[in-house]
Amino acid sequence: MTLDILMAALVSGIVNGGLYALLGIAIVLIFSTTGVANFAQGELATFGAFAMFMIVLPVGLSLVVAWMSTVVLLGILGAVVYFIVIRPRPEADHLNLAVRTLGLSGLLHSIDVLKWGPNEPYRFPSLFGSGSLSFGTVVLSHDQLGTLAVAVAMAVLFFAFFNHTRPGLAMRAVAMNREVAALQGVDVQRTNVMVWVVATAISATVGLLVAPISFLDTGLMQPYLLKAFTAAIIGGMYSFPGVVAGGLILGIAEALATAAASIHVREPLAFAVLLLVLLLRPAGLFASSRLQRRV
Amino acid sequence: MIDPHCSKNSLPRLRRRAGAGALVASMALAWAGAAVAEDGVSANEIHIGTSLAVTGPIAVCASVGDGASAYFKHVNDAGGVNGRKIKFTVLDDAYSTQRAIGNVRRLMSQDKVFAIFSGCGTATGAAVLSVVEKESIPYLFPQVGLDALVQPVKKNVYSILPLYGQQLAAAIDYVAKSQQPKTAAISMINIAGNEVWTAVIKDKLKALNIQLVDEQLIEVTSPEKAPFVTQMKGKNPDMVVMVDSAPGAARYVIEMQRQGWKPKVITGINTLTDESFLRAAGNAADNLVVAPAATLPPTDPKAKECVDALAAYDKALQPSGFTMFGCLGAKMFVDALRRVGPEPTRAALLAQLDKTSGFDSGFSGPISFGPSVHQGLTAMYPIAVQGGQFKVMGAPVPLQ
Amino acid sequence: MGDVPFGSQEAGHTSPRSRVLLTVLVLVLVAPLFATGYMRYVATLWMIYAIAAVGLQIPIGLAAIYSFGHSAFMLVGAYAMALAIMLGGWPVPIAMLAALVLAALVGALLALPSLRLSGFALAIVTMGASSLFFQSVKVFKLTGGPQGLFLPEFAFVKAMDGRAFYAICAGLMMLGLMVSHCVESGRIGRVLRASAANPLMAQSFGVHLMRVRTLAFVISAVYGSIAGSLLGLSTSYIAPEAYAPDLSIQVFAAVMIGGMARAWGPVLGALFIVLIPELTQSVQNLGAIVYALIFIAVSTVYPGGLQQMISGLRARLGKRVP
Amino acid sequence: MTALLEVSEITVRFGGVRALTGVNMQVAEGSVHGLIGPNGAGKTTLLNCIGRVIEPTEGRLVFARDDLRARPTHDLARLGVARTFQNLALMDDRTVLDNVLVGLRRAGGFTLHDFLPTRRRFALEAEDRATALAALAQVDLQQFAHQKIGKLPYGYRKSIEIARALCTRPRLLMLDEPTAGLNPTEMDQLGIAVRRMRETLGLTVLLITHHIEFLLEVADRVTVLDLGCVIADGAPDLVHTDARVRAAYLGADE
Repeated sequence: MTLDILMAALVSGIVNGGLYALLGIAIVLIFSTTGVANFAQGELATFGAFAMFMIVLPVGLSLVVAWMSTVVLLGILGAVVYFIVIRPRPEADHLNLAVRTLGLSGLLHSIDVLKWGPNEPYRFPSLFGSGSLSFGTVVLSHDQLGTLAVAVAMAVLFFAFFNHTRPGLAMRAVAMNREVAALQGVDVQRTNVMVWVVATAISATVGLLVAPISFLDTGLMQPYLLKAFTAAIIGGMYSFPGVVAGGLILGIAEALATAAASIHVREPLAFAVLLLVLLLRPAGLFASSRLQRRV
Repeated sequence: MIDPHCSKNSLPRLRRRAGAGALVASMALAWAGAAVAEDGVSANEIHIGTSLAVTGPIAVCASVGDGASAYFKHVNDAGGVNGRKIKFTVLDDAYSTQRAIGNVRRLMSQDKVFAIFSGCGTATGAAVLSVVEKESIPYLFPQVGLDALVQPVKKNVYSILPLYGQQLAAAIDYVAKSQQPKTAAISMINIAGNEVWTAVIKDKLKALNIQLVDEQLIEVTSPEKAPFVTQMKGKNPDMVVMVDSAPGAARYVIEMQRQGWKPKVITGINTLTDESFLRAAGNAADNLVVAPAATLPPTDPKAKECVDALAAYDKALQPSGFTMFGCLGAKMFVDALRRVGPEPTRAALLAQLDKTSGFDSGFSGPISFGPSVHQGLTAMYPIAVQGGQFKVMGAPVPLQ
Repeated sequence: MGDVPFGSQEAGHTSPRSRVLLTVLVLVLVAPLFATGYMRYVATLWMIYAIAAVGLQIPIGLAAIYSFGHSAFMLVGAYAMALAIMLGGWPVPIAMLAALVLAALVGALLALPSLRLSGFALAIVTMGASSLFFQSVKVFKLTGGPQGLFLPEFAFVKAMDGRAFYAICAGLMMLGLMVSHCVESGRIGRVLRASAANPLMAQSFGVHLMRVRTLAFVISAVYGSIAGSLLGLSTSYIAPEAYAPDLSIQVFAAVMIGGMARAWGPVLGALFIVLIPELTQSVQNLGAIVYALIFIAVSTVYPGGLQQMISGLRARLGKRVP
Repeated sequence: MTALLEVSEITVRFGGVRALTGVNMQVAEGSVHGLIGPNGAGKTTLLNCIGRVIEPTEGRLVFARDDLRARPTHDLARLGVARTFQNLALMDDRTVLDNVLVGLRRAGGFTLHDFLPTRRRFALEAEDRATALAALAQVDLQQFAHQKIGKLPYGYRKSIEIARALCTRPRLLMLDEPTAGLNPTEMDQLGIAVRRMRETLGLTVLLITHHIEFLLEVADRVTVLDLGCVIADGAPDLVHTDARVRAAYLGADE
């Protein structure tokens, strides 16, 4: 294995890991505040990419504007999903809520398939152009660099929002303890809506980032969803630094294993990483003892 | 039940209440009935059907069904075959083998179709094969790259599509002559048959004195091609032999473009000559891909018959290699049925198919069957990608 | 007492109400004998999925162990049986038993992470394990690689236009339902429920956590293996894709849609996931959307699943009719 | 009287915090032994050590000449140690009877009778049920056997935990704050029940309580903890006589 193959693998691992992490952030956000393991997170992202390509772009907006408006639109969709699918029957347990999102995932997927063809690949416009930069023998495409930049920016934006704004504070309070938050005057309902808006907007971003690298097709996010969940679990399901670390570890490990051995060791390796982390730290990498509750 | 055909069975069902004796009686009745008139044939209709992945992971190739439906409508509008219209029922299996088997059982036992016509996808194709193999019902012309369909020959199973091994051997021969590659690499998808195809490619390369420098096996579920391309770039072969689905191959080609490297030529199987490959790969495949096609591309003037039929059937459908293939199968079927004459039976249909010699559809190579050969297409078009379009390089090249 | 759960009644000592239920069940089970071959095949699939779902209900419903690895057991059931038949020339029942033993071992193995993990972490780990099984059978020549295995034809599967095989599947389903009822109403159920509610409390009352969690996995593995074997026999072609991790999700959905509070909930759920796609396929492309919509509606309106819906309907009818 | 339970030099550290320091305690067979102390004194920690829920850092636990620290948690019920929980550990969605049945043990592992509706199974189940109802009768709650637990008042639920513990036929019964949240009448009834259990079942009882009157009424002996150390040990009335006990209580009195 030569150095440039290693470097290329590393870069693609970091980019993929960043995407796992970003989708994982959305998963952790929803899980820690509303207790829903959202299996529709991936299909929401795919739907977002289709929405931009098929509905928003043809309106005649510029790519950047279309990007922004898709993220906003998907945020609104997140609120709709919350009101229709998640809020009814609040006595339901989290297993039932997870099943509802399984149904939602199936629904979004079949809508995509009906409207835009099953696994029909579309070339998706990239925000970053098709060029590449060379650093010695290492070639980094604009796509990779741009994707990474947007993922990092999105994550930083989210952390700033989560840690330094009033709605973010409310989310943290609800995540810590819903009852106590309600007693302290946090509007839990409104916070939940906000959580779904933010998380869905984040996953739309992931969809828009993945689509140009891969192709836009109805199976766009399927490989990413399980990885994002794995990253979230490596991070402890409640921890944002944890999910980011989990995503990056997973992405880099996969890429290096692929480069060093073969792509066939990739899936087993992701599983082995998960198992290893969980056996050493059952509550996840970054879980404090307070958070060692049943997930 | 939702299915109108259920009503047919209401009479026997009443009898069965009388007990086991009546049950046996009614079953005997059903058998006796089968002997009188062939299943699926009525005075003004011939009913055939299939199970296709209309939804699910490989639903792309379900447009084979659209192409066939369109051609049947075209024939029906012109009066049908020997006075009978063709009714073609497509059931969705979402690429689940259990549902495919259920669908085929339904077609046979409830809808009582005359033949299982068309199909798509290796796993479901194998599943359907496992059912029909033991029956007398014809199973005709699926778009399935499964050698077991016709090797060994099964009396009621016919395939038009040349085996991928045959395609690869012919394609490599053709490309070797025109491009003179010195080195080659294999990019193979991990589906049933990959070992056989790899062996065929290796034999061919050896015979042509082309050095094999890289060999890759790619998981169906893995959309990411970057590491493969990086690896191949390091080996820098003149020619890449690519066996992959149309979107999978397109991804590979685009990744090559992204990494700024390409071989002299890429060849492979007929997935590279489907419109969905072209749509996805765009200019990345220009002057790079030369591959075999079962039919002419829909843009060719001679493909007009099928393209027009498709437009008349449903304007929203896009013509592609798959619709053309469906159309080809339908045309072959109609031709055999015409030859059978006014009293179609399954046995007569199979007998007529065996007599097919050099059938010329006008948009494919000649098709021939015989008692010991149930794989029909004997030649394929060499097709190259130029300027974002498929270009037919010449007359169909005979397969070995 | 308005609504006695299955769990607090003894099998055999039936109340009039559960006798009615039993009669309905027997009628429903006998009906497919008189249907078309196709409907009988669908009913056979229903029985097979019901066996799998009834088995999955034990770890999920009783022990709160989120096992998403059920497809691994079904895969072992199908493949091990097929190999025992094809390579060893074993008779089908013996081959099924051998597969079952192997699956039970696999179940014990998959139970290991459950001592340290719970909730969705365990779900993802078990799902990863089932994915490994799926990937492995595609690699090895012995298991037919990506093509899978073609079983020889068995007379009993096709005998009497599938009636015999349906009867076998229905019989095994009833047996499975009876055993699961005994498990959940007896001390295994008590122990599993206690370990789910509060592991420390359960241990203080003599529950060996590792042992009972392993037991829950092994029981579900036995059900999964039988279902997998039957599925293989019914299709006579064992495709790796048919035992992909998606299958775990499907069986899980059957358990949840049916509802876990009653033993027969998963049976209803299995009917749902088998029948609704068949019924909706007449609308072709829209079928998947209709299925998903019904799925969401049921799971949102009835968090306790279809059995909650039926219990609710019965309660309402009971009020109206004195 | 011999000591049924001997606690010697038990020390528990959580990280840098010492929860218990060199605790010694002897619980005599057939006695009712009180364990008291201000909040945070380490009473429940000690109970959890004996119940093998917390692993002590140092020290020995001997129960009926058996080294408890060599035993896993799930062996305790078999040895004859049963307990209730400070914060209730019940299954709220199940009936009272179902909850009490959790305490039942049968010798040997699971058999075929646990999987099939055999005659023997019905016999065993009926036997279990009778045992559980008898245990409920000890706390006078048999009439609620078929009610869901979630709907019952707190005091009843505490008693149901006692009934569940009784099902294990223990030699040592540990009650963690059985009096918390009880009204005076209920407390009287509990006192009667505890004494009756000692008389009729020959139980040894170790209980934590904050109610001095209750303690004086039922206990034979008392151990007082403060800040993880034993500060007094003796007859119950030492709570009035011992200066250190009074200081500890006055310092942190409610």
